[in-house]
Parts: sequence; structure tokens; C-alpha cells
Amino acid sequence: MTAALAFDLLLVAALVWSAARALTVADVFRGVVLFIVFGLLMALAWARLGAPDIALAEAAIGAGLTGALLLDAVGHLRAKREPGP
Amino acid sequence: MIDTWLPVGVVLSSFLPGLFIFFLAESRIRLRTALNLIGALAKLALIGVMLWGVLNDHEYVFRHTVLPGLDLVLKADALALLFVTLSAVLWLFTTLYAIGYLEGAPHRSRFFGFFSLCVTATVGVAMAGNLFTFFVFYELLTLATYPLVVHRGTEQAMRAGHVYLGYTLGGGALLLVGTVWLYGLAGQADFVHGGSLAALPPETAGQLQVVFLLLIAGVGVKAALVPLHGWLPLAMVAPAPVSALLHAVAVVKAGAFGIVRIVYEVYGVEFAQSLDLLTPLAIAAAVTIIWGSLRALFQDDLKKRLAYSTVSQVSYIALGVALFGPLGTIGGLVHLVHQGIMKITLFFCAGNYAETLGIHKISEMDGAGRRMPWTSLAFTLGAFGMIGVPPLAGFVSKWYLGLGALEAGMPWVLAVLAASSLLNAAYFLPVLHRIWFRPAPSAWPAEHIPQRGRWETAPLLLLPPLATAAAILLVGLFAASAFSPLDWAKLIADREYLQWTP
Amino acid sequence: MSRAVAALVVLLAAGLAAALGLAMLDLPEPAVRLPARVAAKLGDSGVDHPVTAVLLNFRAYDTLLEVAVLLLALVGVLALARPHAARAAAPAHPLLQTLARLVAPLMVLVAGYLLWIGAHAPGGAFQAGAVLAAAGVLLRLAGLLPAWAQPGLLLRGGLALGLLVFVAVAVAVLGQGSLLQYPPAAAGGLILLIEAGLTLSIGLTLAGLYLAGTEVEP
Amino acid sequence: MTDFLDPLPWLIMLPLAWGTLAFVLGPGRGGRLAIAAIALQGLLVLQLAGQLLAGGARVHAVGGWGAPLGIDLLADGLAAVMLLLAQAVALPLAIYARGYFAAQPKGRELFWPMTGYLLAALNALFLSADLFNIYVTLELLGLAAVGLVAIAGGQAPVTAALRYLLATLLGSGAWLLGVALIYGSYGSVSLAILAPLVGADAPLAATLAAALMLAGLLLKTALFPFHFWLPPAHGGAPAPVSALLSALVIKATFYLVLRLWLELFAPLTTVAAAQLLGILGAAAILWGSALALAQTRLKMLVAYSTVAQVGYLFLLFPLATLVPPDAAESAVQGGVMQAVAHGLAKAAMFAAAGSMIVATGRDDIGRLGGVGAHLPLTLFSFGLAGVTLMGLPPSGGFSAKWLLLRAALETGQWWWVAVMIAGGLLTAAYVFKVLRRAFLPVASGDRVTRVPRTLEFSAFALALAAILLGLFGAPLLALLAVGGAA
Amino acid sequence: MSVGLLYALAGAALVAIGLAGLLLLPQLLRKILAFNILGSGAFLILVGLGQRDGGIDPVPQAMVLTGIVVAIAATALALALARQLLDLSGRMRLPEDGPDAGAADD
Repeated sequence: MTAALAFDLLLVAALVWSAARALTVADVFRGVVLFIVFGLLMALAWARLGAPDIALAEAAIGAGLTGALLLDAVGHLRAKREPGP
Repeated sequence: MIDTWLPVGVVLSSFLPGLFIFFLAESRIRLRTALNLIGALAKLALIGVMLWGVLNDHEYVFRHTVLPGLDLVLKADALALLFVTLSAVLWLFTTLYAIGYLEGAPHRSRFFGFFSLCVTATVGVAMAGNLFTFFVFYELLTLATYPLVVHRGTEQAMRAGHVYLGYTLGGGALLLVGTVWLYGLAGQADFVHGGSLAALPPETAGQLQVVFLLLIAGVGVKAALVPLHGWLPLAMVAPAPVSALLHAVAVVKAGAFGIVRIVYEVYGVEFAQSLDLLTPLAIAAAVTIIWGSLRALFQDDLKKRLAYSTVSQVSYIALGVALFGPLGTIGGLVHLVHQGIMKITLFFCAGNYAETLGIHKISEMDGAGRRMPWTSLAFTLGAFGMIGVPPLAGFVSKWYLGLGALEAGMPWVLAVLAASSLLNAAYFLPVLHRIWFRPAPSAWPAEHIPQRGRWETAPLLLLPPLATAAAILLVGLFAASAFSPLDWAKLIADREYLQWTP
Repeated sequence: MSRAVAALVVLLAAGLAAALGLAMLDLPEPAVRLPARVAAKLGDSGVDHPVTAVLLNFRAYDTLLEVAVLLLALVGVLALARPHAARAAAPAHPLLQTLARLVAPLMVLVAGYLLWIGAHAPGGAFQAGAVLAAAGVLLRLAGLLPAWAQPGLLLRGGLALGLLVFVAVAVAVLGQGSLLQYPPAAAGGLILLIEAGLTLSIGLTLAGLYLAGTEVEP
Repeated sequence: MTDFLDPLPWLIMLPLAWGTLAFVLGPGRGGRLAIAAIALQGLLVLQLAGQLLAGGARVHAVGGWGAPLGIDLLADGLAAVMLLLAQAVALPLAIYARGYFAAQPKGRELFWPMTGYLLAALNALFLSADLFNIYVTLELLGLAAVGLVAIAGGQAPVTAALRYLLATLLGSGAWLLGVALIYGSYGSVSLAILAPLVGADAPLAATLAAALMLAGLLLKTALFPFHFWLPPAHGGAPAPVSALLSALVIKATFYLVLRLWLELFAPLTTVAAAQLLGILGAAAILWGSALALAQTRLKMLVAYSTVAQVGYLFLLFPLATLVPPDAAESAVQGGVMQAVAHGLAKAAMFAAAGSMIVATGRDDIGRLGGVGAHLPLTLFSFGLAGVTLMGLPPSGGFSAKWLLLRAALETGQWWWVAVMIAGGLLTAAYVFKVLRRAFLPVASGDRVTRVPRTLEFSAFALALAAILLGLFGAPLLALLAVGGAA
Repeated sequence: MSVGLLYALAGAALVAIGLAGLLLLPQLLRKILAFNILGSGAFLILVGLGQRDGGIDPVPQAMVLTGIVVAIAATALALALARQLLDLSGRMRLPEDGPDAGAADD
């Protein structure tokens, strides 16, 4: 029980930390990466809450697809910032 | 069934042609004229039927519930018909005049469309059966007249329109607040003989006084009570037929008529007297009469002088209402009609001078009588009537107002009447002197319409003022006969003071 | 934005968190117990996985609207992508093409499995659709699917299929009861039918959100 | 029970279906389908209104489960009035849009599918009796509205759409948070189940939920000072879109505020909160009108007018909260009447403005000369709509003002009277600013072209409806009274 | 304290982070991240509170599944808009001054 609680507390801390860092880290790309990490941590949290359906969806859609979209947008942004040769 | 729809028919007889004209192509002159005249004649016919019925103690009432506890009521009683008949007759003349006046001018469909709406609103005001209905048409009147005031589209007209809107919408807002308040206190506020508010509990008296102030201020804007009159002299930039209608029938009369309805049929004249509301109203009217006349003295612009004269003359109506007793009432009501006939004649004539010879200022009028004798004759009759020369229309009004003042125990009103008549003479007689006794200049300011045989100007411009001028004489001469305005005013006064014995 | 405003916003957010926390620590016993009701009616729902029962039967109406939200989002993305007419897909690396040819069918199989298992265990149309979307993206990147910015009739039909089937089933049962009231005997079959349609459409839509969105002219 | 043509579900399924079909048909297609379907929806609403007037409020248990396990649809008087408004506005606008996009093709490709989803979301929202289901309808509504704003492309509309999207997402986020707290407190999200459970002794969570949901809705309704997103969004979109958004979309969230305030959270309301809403409403009226007056672009003027008119809606709360039932009834009637009247009038006004812009080729109040001569019916429609917004009789706007004024005087809150009167005069100022320009002759160098008849007549129909509402408002209030919503 | 309540509390913290980020960060991608974090927080609260007595509640779980799909839809639309703005204006942020200010002085 205590091990589980410790795990939960650690997970919660990681969730809050990754969320806060995703928004505050200087580089947008790293922010997006941290957000994907956050999404995966969320999937873990859902599993801990006995919600495997959400865990699956979160991993696939929340972290996966959202992450892909965001990464693509960052790439686009960078391409704009640094005009090609 | 038909009784219910007659009042609606009177309203629709100008509304429907108006709507139709609105969307008519500019070039469809014949159709437009036909619609105008059919509407005007149909209205007169309907009114004729109702006149007969009302004389025989019949009332025509149409009622439609708009919201729970809020009815739209059109009612043709004696008082309504006094005003409706005046509006319908003068509308016919003004329409004819306007057709002549605007020949070849742009935007005529728009003009006649709003012109018809304006008359619709006026007859609606006349036949409103309760305060709410009155308010509805009173606001419609504002909206219908604004495009007419700014019709010329000049900078000056736009500014006048702005001022006009500011005053009238502000007045409408006051009227609205007063009306809502009154409905809250009394439920409905139907117009009934002797008023309906006397039955309210005495502790509401203070509120009723405030409401009265709101209502009178609301209608006082259109009636041009000083200091709410600022829009009227500016609004004379409108085309002459509009000024004629505005000053004689539509706008200022709607305000004055509102005062009549509020005092007699909402509050009841005795109840208003018991709330000490009539004396302040009489004072406001007296101040307006004197102030308007004084300002008129100093105007060189003919239409402006006439406008200030209107400010002064319309308050005779309010004064008559404020004089407690049937004689004052008769004087006020009959002046509602008489002032309309006289003032419309004067504005028609002013329009003729401007259109024919380009005369806008009094200083340019020297010798105009020789070039335009018929117009000048009509103008002279109108001016004498205003001064109160017997046996013209204005004399009858002033006579009854004087008697009413004595009956009400307000002899100071006599002094006001006398002073006002002197001032009337002071600002009209010099004009007449110029017209008839000064030599004509070598050239007129801008002669638009040349003399053609016996016609000093376009026939449609000449005939309406001649007709109304004749009416000035006739209503004075035959004041005592049946169906004369005076006779009708007596009928109304009888019914309003049914329970009252001096 | 000024520092004062920023401080105020942070304070507001912190206050909200504190209020939420306080409120959560002081909750009454809920008056209604839905899990028990779900369990009681699970037998009539046509599936035996409670979440799927809620998603596609008890609260299937939410799901129906949500599918519409998803399709709508794609419509919005397409509206934005529109001005930049579809670019010819860049020729993909042959290795990628081979990989896509190998993996995509596998992913379709997985999707089918997830769809099937959804009636009894975690899984279902959304998860299956996500896998399908991944396959779609892969195929597109390999140049094996047509452009997305201006989907053709077939593709539009595929995108709309799930929602149309859902709506059709929802109103088809109106004659015997209310909206989406499946006849108990047919519930399982109808749910599977809807889910099959949804899987395809969700897969296409999710893929489209990625592909149409990223095809916007640089 | 087994009525296949029960209007409740069909009102939602029909627009979903035709929106989707319009998408399948392809870019720019589906207009005729939409018009036919909306007409059918209109008939369904009329049928529903008849049912309500005859037999009282109706519940449709989706899936046959019933609350709290399933989701209920509830049609009471208030919902029916809003449904009526939505279809009544949508039908002329659909006809208008067909003509508009024929003249101005930018953005027509995906207009119909989005409009279908927008109407589905509106109808679903009005009928929903389930807090979480309302969340989904809110998202459907918000995304459809945002998509429509951006539909014509261009930097300003895209910026406006983004601003709008962020605002609306934040609003729905707050709503969802509230739903979570409510579910945590009571174990249900069904309005019918929750209503008896929420009392004056509600836990902190319920109060917090009420505050969050209300705040989210105010943001979405663009009540001052949350109005920042509205003018660029409504002013920058194509005219039919602006009309739909101003007339209907913000009314949907207002409807939710009203429902929560009067029903679910009624035990939690306080005079202070009601006065605060009233003050925000008053500020919206004055600020919105003043800014409308300052605009140089026609559609921005109309959009700021919406900011102002939203303010009137919120005056009903101080007039209806903890006051005698008579006054409260009058206030609610006034508020709903204002929502309906503004919906019709603002749709007419945006439609008329769109026609003027098509005709003059630019969105500039200073260059409207000649519109009066060339598009008299359009200008007349604009004027009639203006009459309603000013609250002049006879019009729906006047009826609304009358009812609100009456409630204000009855409860002795004269300061709202002053606000309403001042707002009416300011409205007149900005309406006449447009009208007087349009009356002027064409400026040299400008051209005024004709616009399709359908544009002129559909706007006129809407304006006329707003006026007629003032003459025949009684049946609407009778419908509103069904089910004790008012 | 149950697992559910713990995660609900974490959800509250995430909501606060998301709210502050959404309001304060000017960069649009960050705003979109913040919105997703806010949403995740709300989802955690919904499920966490529903399961605070330790049991499993499928109803909020199904709701969250619905919510996640809605969130991805909104995110995709927001990103498409943000990219469009980037293409048109060269920036991925909203103009600072409010629209009222811009309108009043023109």
C-alpha cells in the first residue's frame, strides 16, 4: 500500500512538474516534448485510476496524435524562423 | 364587426399606399399620384362615416392585445375625429401641393412614402385609445418625419435632422418612462371621459404628479413648449409641404393633442386640478406664447418667423386645456383646428414665394403682392387670422380662451392673450405692409416660375392655399353652424365635463 | 502584459486551485450512485464492458455528438487548408514505402481486434480508430494515399460514414421507442455495426486532422 | 411514445444529417438541401410548440434509459421559444447565404456542413437536460462557430477566429470543471435529478461549480468585460456567418445562464450576484454603444451593437432575483423577448449590412451614399432592425424593453430604467449614423451595384419578423410559460 | 486519502497551471499546450472525484473518453488556425492590444 501511495505521489509530482515545465521552458520544441511526456504520464495516471480505456486513448490520441501535430507545428514554426538557404 | 375595423381602415388608408409608393420607381408619377389621392379620398370617406356615427353617440373601437395587460386600442370618439378630420383634409391639400412643389425633384417615391407614413402616424395619434397606443404612433411619427426633415440632404438639413431626432427621441423616452410607470400604478391607461386615475389610492398622488411631469415633458417636446422647442425653428429647412404638415397637423399637433388626452382622459381635468397640475401647465403655456412671439419678431427669414409663430400659437391649445372649465376647453380644441388651417396657409404661401420668386427673407418681399396677388391674399387672411381679427378663425379661438380664463378665475391669462395678439400684429403687419405697399424691386431674387396668363404660379401650388384661406374665413363666419369646428369642440367639451357643474 | 496583471492572474489561478482543493476535501456523500445502476443494466446493454456500455448505449448520444465534433474539426481544418491547392506528394523513400506496405495491414488487423474486443474489455472504436489513423498517416507519408487537402468523394464518404451510420441507427429505432433505444436483442449487433463505421471514419478523420493540417502551404 | 416523427430527436438528427451530407456532396454544395431541411425543422418546431401548448413540457429519454443513467431531452416553454428563434432565423439566412455566396464566393466551400453542425449544436443545446451532454453541445457549437469565422481566410478573420477559439475553449473548460464538481458532489449530471438535490445548504463544491459555469458562460456570451473576442469575430466573418453568430450562438449560452440561474442554482443566487450581472450588463450597453458609434466599418458597428444588446439580456437578473413573483415574471419575459427580438433584428441587420457591402464593394460607413436610392428595401430592413434595437414601438425590442422597464419600476430599481433609456438613445445615434449616410447620393467615383433579390427579401423578412413580434408577442409568452420555466 | 482524491487534487493543480498559462503566455503553441493541460486537469477531477471512495465508475470514464476526443478536435483546429496565422503574419501569437483599442482610434 505504501509503495503504491509513494508511486502515486511521485506520479502526481511528475505530472505537475512536467505540465509546469512544458509551459515555462524557454524553447518551444522542448516544451512540446515535455508535453508529450506529460501525456504519457497521464496515461499512467489513468491506469492507476483503473481506467485502461482512457489510458489507451490518452497514449494514442492525447500524447500520440496531439504530440505529432504539435511537433509538426514546431517544425513549421522553425522553418519560418530560419528561412531556407 | 365593421365598427371594429373602421378605425383600422383609416390608419391603413394611408399606410398601405405609403408602403407601396415607397418601392415605386421614380418615374411612375401617375401611379404614385393616383395612390396618394385614392388613399386621401378613401380616408375622408371612412372618416365621414364615422363622423356621422359619433354624432349619434356611437364609438368605434378596435382592440388588439400585444402583451398580457398591454392593448393596442384604436378608438374613434368625438375628440379623435376632430383631429383626424383636420389631418385628413389638410393631408389632401398638402399632397396636392407637394405634387406641384416637387415636380421634377429627385427621390419623390421616398418623399411621398414617408409623407404617407407621417399622416398614418398622425391619425394613429388621433385615434389612440390608450396611452400606450398613443406612444406607439407618437414614436412612429418621429421616425416618419425624420427622413422628410433631412430630405434635401444638405449639411444644414442633416444638422436640423440631428437636433430634431435628439429632441424627439429624448421626449419619447420620457413619455415611455411615464407611460410604463402609469401602467404599473393603474394597470391599463385607457382614454376615458373624465379620466381614470381619480380612483387610485391617495398615497399615489406624489407619484402621479411626477408621472404627469414626465408625460407632459414627453409630449411637450413635439408641442414645442419652451424650453423644449429648440428643434422646431431648425426643422424649417425641410421642403415647404413638410413644414406645412409639421407645423399645422402632424408633429406639433400630435404633441398638443397628447396634452389634451393626458389632461382630460387619463388624469381627468378635475383630478388634475385637484393635484395642482393645471396652473403650472397654464404658466408654461403662457411663457411659451410670449417667448415664441418675441422671438418671431426678430426673424428675417420668413419660414423662421412662421416657425416661432407656431411655437407661440400651439401653446394656445395647451393654455385652453389648462383653463379649468368648458369654455377654455372649447377655445383650446377649436384652436387645434383653426391654427392648423391658418398655419398651413401661411406655409403654403411661404413656399410659393420661395418656389416662384426665390423669396426666402422678409426683406425681399417688397411688392410681392402685385406679382402674386392671390398668394398674397391668402397670406394676408392667414396673418389676420393669427392676429385674431374678427370674423376670422383665430378670433373665435381667442374669444373662447378669454371667456375660459374668466371662468377659471385666471384673469392674468387675458393679459397674456392681449400681449400675444399685439405681438402677432407686430410681426405680421410689417410683412403685409411690405407685400402690398412697397414698390417691387427691378428683379426678384430667383424667378423659377414665370407668369403664365392668369396663373401667377403653378396651379397645384396656388389652389391649396386658396382653399385653406377660404376655410379660415368660413370656419370663422359659420362658427355657429352644425359640423363647424366650434360646434364639434362644444360637443367634446360637453362630454368631457359631463359630471361637472360650475 | 504588465507585471501587475500577470501577478493577478497567477493569484487567480492559485486561488482557484485552493478553492478546488478545499471543495474537494469537503464533499458530501453523493446522493446518486451510478456505478450500481450501470452494473444493474449492463445485461441489457448488449455489451459486457461497462465503459463501452456507457459510451455506446447509456450515453451513446454524447458519443454521437462527439463524433460530429471530430468530423467538424476536420471540416474546419480543410477549410483552412483549402486556399493552398494540394501539392503533389513528394516521392517517398522506397524503404518507407516497403515498410508502410508491411506494417499498415498489420495495424489494420490490430484495429480490428481492438474494435472486436471493445465489447468485453478495454478497447473500442476510438482506440481502434487511432491505430487506423496511424496506419493512414504512414501510408500517406509513403505516398500511397491521395492528398487530403481536397478529399475526393470516396474519401468524404468514408469520413462521414461513421456519423451517418450512427445517425441512421439512432433514428431507425425511433419507431419502437426513443432515439438510440436499441431493441435489447439487437443491441450488441447494432453497437458493433456503429463501432465498425466509427472505427473507419475516426481513423480517417484523425489521419486527416494530421495530414490536412500539416499540408498547409509553408 | 412510439411516435416516429417526434420532433425532439429529429430537430437534432436532421441538421446533423444534412450537414454531413452537404460535406459528402462536396465543396459549395448542399445549399438547397439545407434550405429544405431547415424548413422542415421549422415545421417540427411548430409542431413541438403545439404539443407543448396542448400538453405541457415534454421529456424524451434518449436510449430509453431515463436519467440519471441515460440522457434526457427536455422541451419546455423556454427551450421551445429558443428553438423557434433558431429555425426562424436560420431559414431566411440560409436563403440569404445562397445568394450571398453566389455573389461573394470566398468561403462558400464548407459553409453548409458547418452551418448544419451549428444548428444541430444549437438545437441539441436547447433541448439538453444533462450537464455533460451540454458540454459536448457547447464544444460542437463553439468549434462550428470558430470554423465559420475563419471560413473566408485572411489574416484578420483568422486572428479573430483564434481569439474566439481560445475564449470559447476556456469557457467550456470552466463548464467542464463545474460538471466535474457537480458529479463529485451529487453523483449525477442530470438536471432533473440534480434540481431537488441542490439546496441553500449546498457544499462549497456546488457553489464553486455554479461560479465556474457561470463565468464560463459569460465569457462565451461576450458579456462586458468578456466581450473582447466578439467584435473582430462577428465583424470579420462573411455576413451570413456574422448574422448566425450574433443572432443565435451567443443566445445559446445566455439561455444556459438563464436556465442555471432560474432552475438548478436558484437556491444559491443572491441579490449581490444579480446586481453584479446587472452592472456588467449596464456597462456593456453603454460601452458597446459608445464603441459602435465610434466605428468606421459598417460590420464592426453592427458587431459592437451586439456587445451592447447583450447587456440588455443581463438586466433581467437583478430584476428577477428575490423580488415579487409578478416582477420576476415580467423581467424573465422581457429578457427572453429581448433575446428573440435581438436575434431576428441582428440577423436582419447583418444581412442588410452584407448586402450594402456587396453593393458598394467596401465595408465603410462613410461610403454608403447611394444605398438608399439603389437598395431601398435593404436600407428599409436595416432601419426596421434598428427600430427594434432602439426599442421603439411596435417591435419585439420594444416589448422587451416594456417588460423590463415595468419590472424595474415595480421593484423600485429606477437606475436600470436610466440605463435602458440611455442605451436606447445611444442605439438611435449609431443606427441613424448609418441611415443618414445611406440617404446621401453616391459619392463621385463610387459605384453601387444591384444585389440579388434574395438578399434583399430575406433580410426584409427577418426585419419584418422582429417588428411583428412586437404586435403578436402574446402567443410567444404563452409558449414561454409552458413548464414553469418562466 | 483515496487514490481518486489524490489525482483529483493533482487535477486542481493542473487546472491552475493551465489557466495561468492560457491567460499569460503569448505564444499560441503554449496557449494550446496550456489548454490541453487545463483539460487534463478537469478530466482527472471528473474521474478522481467519481472514484474517491475507491471503486471504479465507468460513467465519468466514458465522459473523459468523449472529452479527450473533443480536446484533440479543438487542438487540431487551433493548430491549423495558428499555422495559418503564422503563414499570413509571420508570427504565431495574437496581437497584444485588445480589439477595442484598435477600433477606437481608427
